[in-house]
Amino acid sequence: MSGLEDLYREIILDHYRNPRNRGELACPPARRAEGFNPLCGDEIVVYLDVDAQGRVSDVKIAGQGCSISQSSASMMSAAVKGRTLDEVRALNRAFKALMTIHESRLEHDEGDGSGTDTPVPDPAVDLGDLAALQGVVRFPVRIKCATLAWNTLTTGLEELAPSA
Amino acid sequence: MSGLEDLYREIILDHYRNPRNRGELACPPARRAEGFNPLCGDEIVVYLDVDAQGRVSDVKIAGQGCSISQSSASMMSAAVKGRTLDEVRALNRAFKALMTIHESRLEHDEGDGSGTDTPVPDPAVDLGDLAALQGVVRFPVRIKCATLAWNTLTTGLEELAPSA
Amino acid sequence: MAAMSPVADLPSRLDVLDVAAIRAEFPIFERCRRRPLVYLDSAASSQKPRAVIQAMAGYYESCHANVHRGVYALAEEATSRYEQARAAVGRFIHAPSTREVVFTKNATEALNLVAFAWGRANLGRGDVVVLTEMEHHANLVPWLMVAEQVGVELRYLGITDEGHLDLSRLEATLEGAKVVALTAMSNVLGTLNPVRRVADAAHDAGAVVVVDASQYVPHLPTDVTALGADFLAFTGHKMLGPTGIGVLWGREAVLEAMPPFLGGGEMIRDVRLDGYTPNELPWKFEAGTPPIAEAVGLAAAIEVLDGIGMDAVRAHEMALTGYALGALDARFGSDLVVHGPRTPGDRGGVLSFGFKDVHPHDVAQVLDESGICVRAGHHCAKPLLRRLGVSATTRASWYLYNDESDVEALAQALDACSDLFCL
Amino acid sequence: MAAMSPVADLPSRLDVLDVAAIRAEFPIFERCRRRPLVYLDSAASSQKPRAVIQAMAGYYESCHANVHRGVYALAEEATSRYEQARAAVGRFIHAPSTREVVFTKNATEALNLVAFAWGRANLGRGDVVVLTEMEHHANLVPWLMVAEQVGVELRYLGITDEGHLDLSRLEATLEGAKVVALTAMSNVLGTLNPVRRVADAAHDAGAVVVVDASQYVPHLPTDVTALGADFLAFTGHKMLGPTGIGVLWGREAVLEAMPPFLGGGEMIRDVRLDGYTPNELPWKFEAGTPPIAEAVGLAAAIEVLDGIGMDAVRAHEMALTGYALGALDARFGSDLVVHGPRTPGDRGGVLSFGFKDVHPHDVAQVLDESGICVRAGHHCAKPLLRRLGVSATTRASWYLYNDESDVEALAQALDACSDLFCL
Ligand SMILES: Cc1ncc(COP(=O)(O)O)c(C=O)c1O
Ligand SMILES: Cc1ncc(COP(=O)(O)O)c(C=O)c1O
Repeated sequence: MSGLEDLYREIILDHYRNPRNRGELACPPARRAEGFNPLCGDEIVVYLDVDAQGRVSDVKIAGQGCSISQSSASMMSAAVKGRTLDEVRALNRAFKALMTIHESRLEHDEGDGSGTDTPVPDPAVDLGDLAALQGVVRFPVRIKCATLAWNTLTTGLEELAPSA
Repeated sequence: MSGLEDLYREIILDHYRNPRNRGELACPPARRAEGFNPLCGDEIVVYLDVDAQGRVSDVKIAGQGCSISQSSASMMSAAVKGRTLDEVRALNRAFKALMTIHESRLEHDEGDGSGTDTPVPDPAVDLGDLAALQGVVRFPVRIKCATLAWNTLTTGLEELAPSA
Repeated sequence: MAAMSPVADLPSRLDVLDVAAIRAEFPIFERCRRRPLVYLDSAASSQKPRAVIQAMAGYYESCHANVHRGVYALAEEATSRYEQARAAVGRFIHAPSTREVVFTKNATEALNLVAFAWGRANLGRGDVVVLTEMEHHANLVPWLMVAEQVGVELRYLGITDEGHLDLSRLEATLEGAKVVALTAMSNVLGTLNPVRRVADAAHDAGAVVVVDASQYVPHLPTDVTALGADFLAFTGHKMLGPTGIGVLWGREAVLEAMPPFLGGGEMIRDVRLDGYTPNELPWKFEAGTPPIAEAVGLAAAIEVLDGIGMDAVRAHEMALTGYALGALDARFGSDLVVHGPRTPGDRGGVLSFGFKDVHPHDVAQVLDESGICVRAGHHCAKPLLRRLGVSATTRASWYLYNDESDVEALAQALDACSDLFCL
Repeated sequence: MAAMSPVADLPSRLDVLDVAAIRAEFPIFERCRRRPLVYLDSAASSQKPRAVIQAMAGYYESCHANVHRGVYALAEEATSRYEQARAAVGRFIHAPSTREVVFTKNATEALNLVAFAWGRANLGRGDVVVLTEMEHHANLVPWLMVAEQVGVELRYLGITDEGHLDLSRLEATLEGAKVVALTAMSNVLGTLNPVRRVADAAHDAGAVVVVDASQYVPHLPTDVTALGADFLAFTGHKMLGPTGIGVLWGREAVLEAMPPFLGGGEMIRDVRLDGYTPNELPWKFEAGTPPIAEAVGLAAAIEVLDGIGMDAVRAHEMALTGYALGALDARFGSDLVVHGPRTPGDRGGVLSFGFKDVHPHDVAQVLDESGICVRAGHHCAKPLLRRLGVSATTRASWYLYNDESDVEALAQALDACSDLFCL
């Protein structure tokens, strides 16, 4: 079961069994963003409190789904809490880069890069626990599970401050 | 060219080059029926004069199309002229029987005969020149050319006297 | 007249099929992947026997041409093979006439054809369309779209807790209905619906009956007249046939009275700059170059199924369903919750279940590691899953090439799943 | 910017292709029928190379599963091959994004999709739709149906006596137009239309441009942006690919703003009992199980065409067209009347003609006796044939597997035809 062990690393199962930052926040002041994977029915709700300094002062996760989407959401919540929005965006880019190779192979042109802006990994960003999700790229269908929380977070952030 | 010679018998080419009963009749008193083969654009117009005794006193053919549809129409006109409507119907049935084997193979179920009332040849009916069209059954696509004139005639007859 | 279910009295027997011999006809089982293939996803799409693959290759290698419009022998041969496939399909479902058999691209297009061509001609604001809560999206979304465009009222027959159609208020629900569209067999619950009973009541109410037989035709002997259907839709790729082809059967009088669906070549008799005249049945509903090779492949699939016998296929699947229900229950008890009827005679070979707290995505992933293919998700029946109170299920489904060993493999791999996720 | 015709400056050369080697890749030419096959009906449907037939058989033999919904490796592989086929199609027509490539069942469905999904959302009573007199029924009937349902005004660009689009009143005709739908190449006349010129004028008038490229994509290098199209439709079976698959390309922004076409699985994101949310592009327009094996086959066809090079295909066909025009003219003079442009650079490899007084049906029949396959009839372009003043033509059309010997065989058999019918 070497392939599976690569997917379901101990740290992932730990986040799945003991999800961090599970719960809700009162809205307002918190923002609420909902994400949804139509293929498998996974649902993530991200609650986000951003303070006056543009720092994520609190984050909570609700919803349900498979071990990958749930652990990814849990890891993300731990990673972004206390970070500035810029740091969060850098993390997001780094995580997307980790997940990208296969997603682009699946959905987009090879080689010519047309229509896609493929994120490039930034070695300066430390993904921490999230790096354990790297094994997911070998299972293309699950990439959407792993990125669901991040896509939901992005939606929430865009509402806060649309970037150029 | 044995197959072709079977299709384009001399008598057929003769009717094609020298069509009988070509022309129009004044309507009324004559009836006019139009037939059309959507696959190839062949068009036949049959003009029909039926006297008080139910006899085809005159028939004319107009329209254009391939050698098979034109010669079949010409032969038909010669065959039905002067006949009673009952005789015409018998001829029609006999001709359809001649043409049927392959048409049913092409369009309908084999064996179970569902949905089709396959005409049975009547040995008592003499088809005359029309028998030369027998070679057409070996060329299924052309069957519709050969039967176009007869189908048109049938339409004309139905308008005259809907049969039980 | 045993009208309720035309299949109720078919026997359930595991020895009717020589599964090893059947499997040998499916090249995919020979492939040496990481491990033997345990294919339990035939409800999504079946595998293809050599005869089907070869029929299509042979067609392209020896007699391809476009159909219906060619004088030359090659085109005639292609046309004849295409129309013979139509006749074979007609015989397979006991259609009264070949003119009633329309080739589409899949079951979904067939159902859209009915909703749009029949629906737009016959439905107006406030008219009632009756569906069921267990429909596949293919038999829901087209009606939702018609509702949006025309403004019809949608009503639903609910389901009981065992996953049967709830017919307790059937007559009341049908009152004023113009169309009733229901699945003959649920692709999630496996439930075989009493189509004839509903159809009789629908006809009494003056409604037209649309049957989604996508899961039925591949697995049970089908007689469109006995079912009481006015329309019946199914799809080639679930019945050993190729992708790219589906079938709509419709009663001749109903099809005759309908306007066409898509416009283009084949389906017309004449075109002018300001109008057109539609062609005869069945071509009126076949716009453009049809799935010719796919029809040849589907005819080959039907020949395979006919050779084995649909009674035998049904008997085998019913027995295997009984075996699976028993084996899984014995092994996992209440840790494994099966959705749908518990009686094999009431259902087809589709088993949706929940396993402990493990998410179906994870179950399917772990099973895949043992070479076992099952579906996880909503199976294109989201309203039904909401009704069941789950967001996803794991679904195992079988066909004539599966046997007890596949069920055993499933059970063993579920143990592994338990080891990984449940401490 | 040489915008008028993106192909005008491609060379015409008969030695660019090794036709014997190419023919050897098409199994149908090996079959020993009554006589060697002289296939001159590629405008109706092309023959298939071994690589395409084997790609599909190989797909069924080793990795078939339903796409998009499966977690297991087999389903992932099938999905990946299906989506890779989409990417290959996108590259082949230089689509800016794969999201713009929608698989349909044929070109006809693609054009219906535009007429109905885009048309119903954007056209109202009195709106103007501009077509041409040389359209195939596939690009006419859908618009006639929309006209019937919505009440739009249809206008037509006429043709000149040499079979070119008559652009003398282009701007006036386009005034107030919301959509212009035209063929890139006529399947009867062979005419290559100045798509870019019409598209620019149409865009100036505020209209959306729909290009029927069914006869264009198989034979010339295609760049959707250079053509100035908003939508572009073509069909797999005319470009060495299988039946059962077609393509609609559409500009992303236009597709995004459109409602879906058919409803069912794949095309939705969520379904409730009272409504649905459509899926993302391109799946929003792909309802039901798609033509998976057919996409794999089409990708293989594209690989073959790419390997040979579309420039070379065009150069070869243009040269062969020049050869045929010359040879037939030399042999038959005014006894053989070719419809459409006389300059090979203005046309594709499709030659419709009248031969003496012999009806095209009879011509085709006699040619078949010599193993020569040509079409006879209206070629699904009845309004054009009315304009030409004929009820049928004989049409010979070539592709990369044809050469001068095929033209010679045609000429010889026409002599036989003359002997039989003309005393
Ligand atoms: C110009 C043109 N448009 C559309 C079509 C329709 O293609 P299909 O029948 O594959 O839908 C054809 C071919 O028949 C064609 O020649
Ligand atoms: C019950 C039911 N109806 C309709 C369909 C749709 O079939 P297709 O995707 O081939 O159109 C399916 C299969 O996906 C099904 O299970």
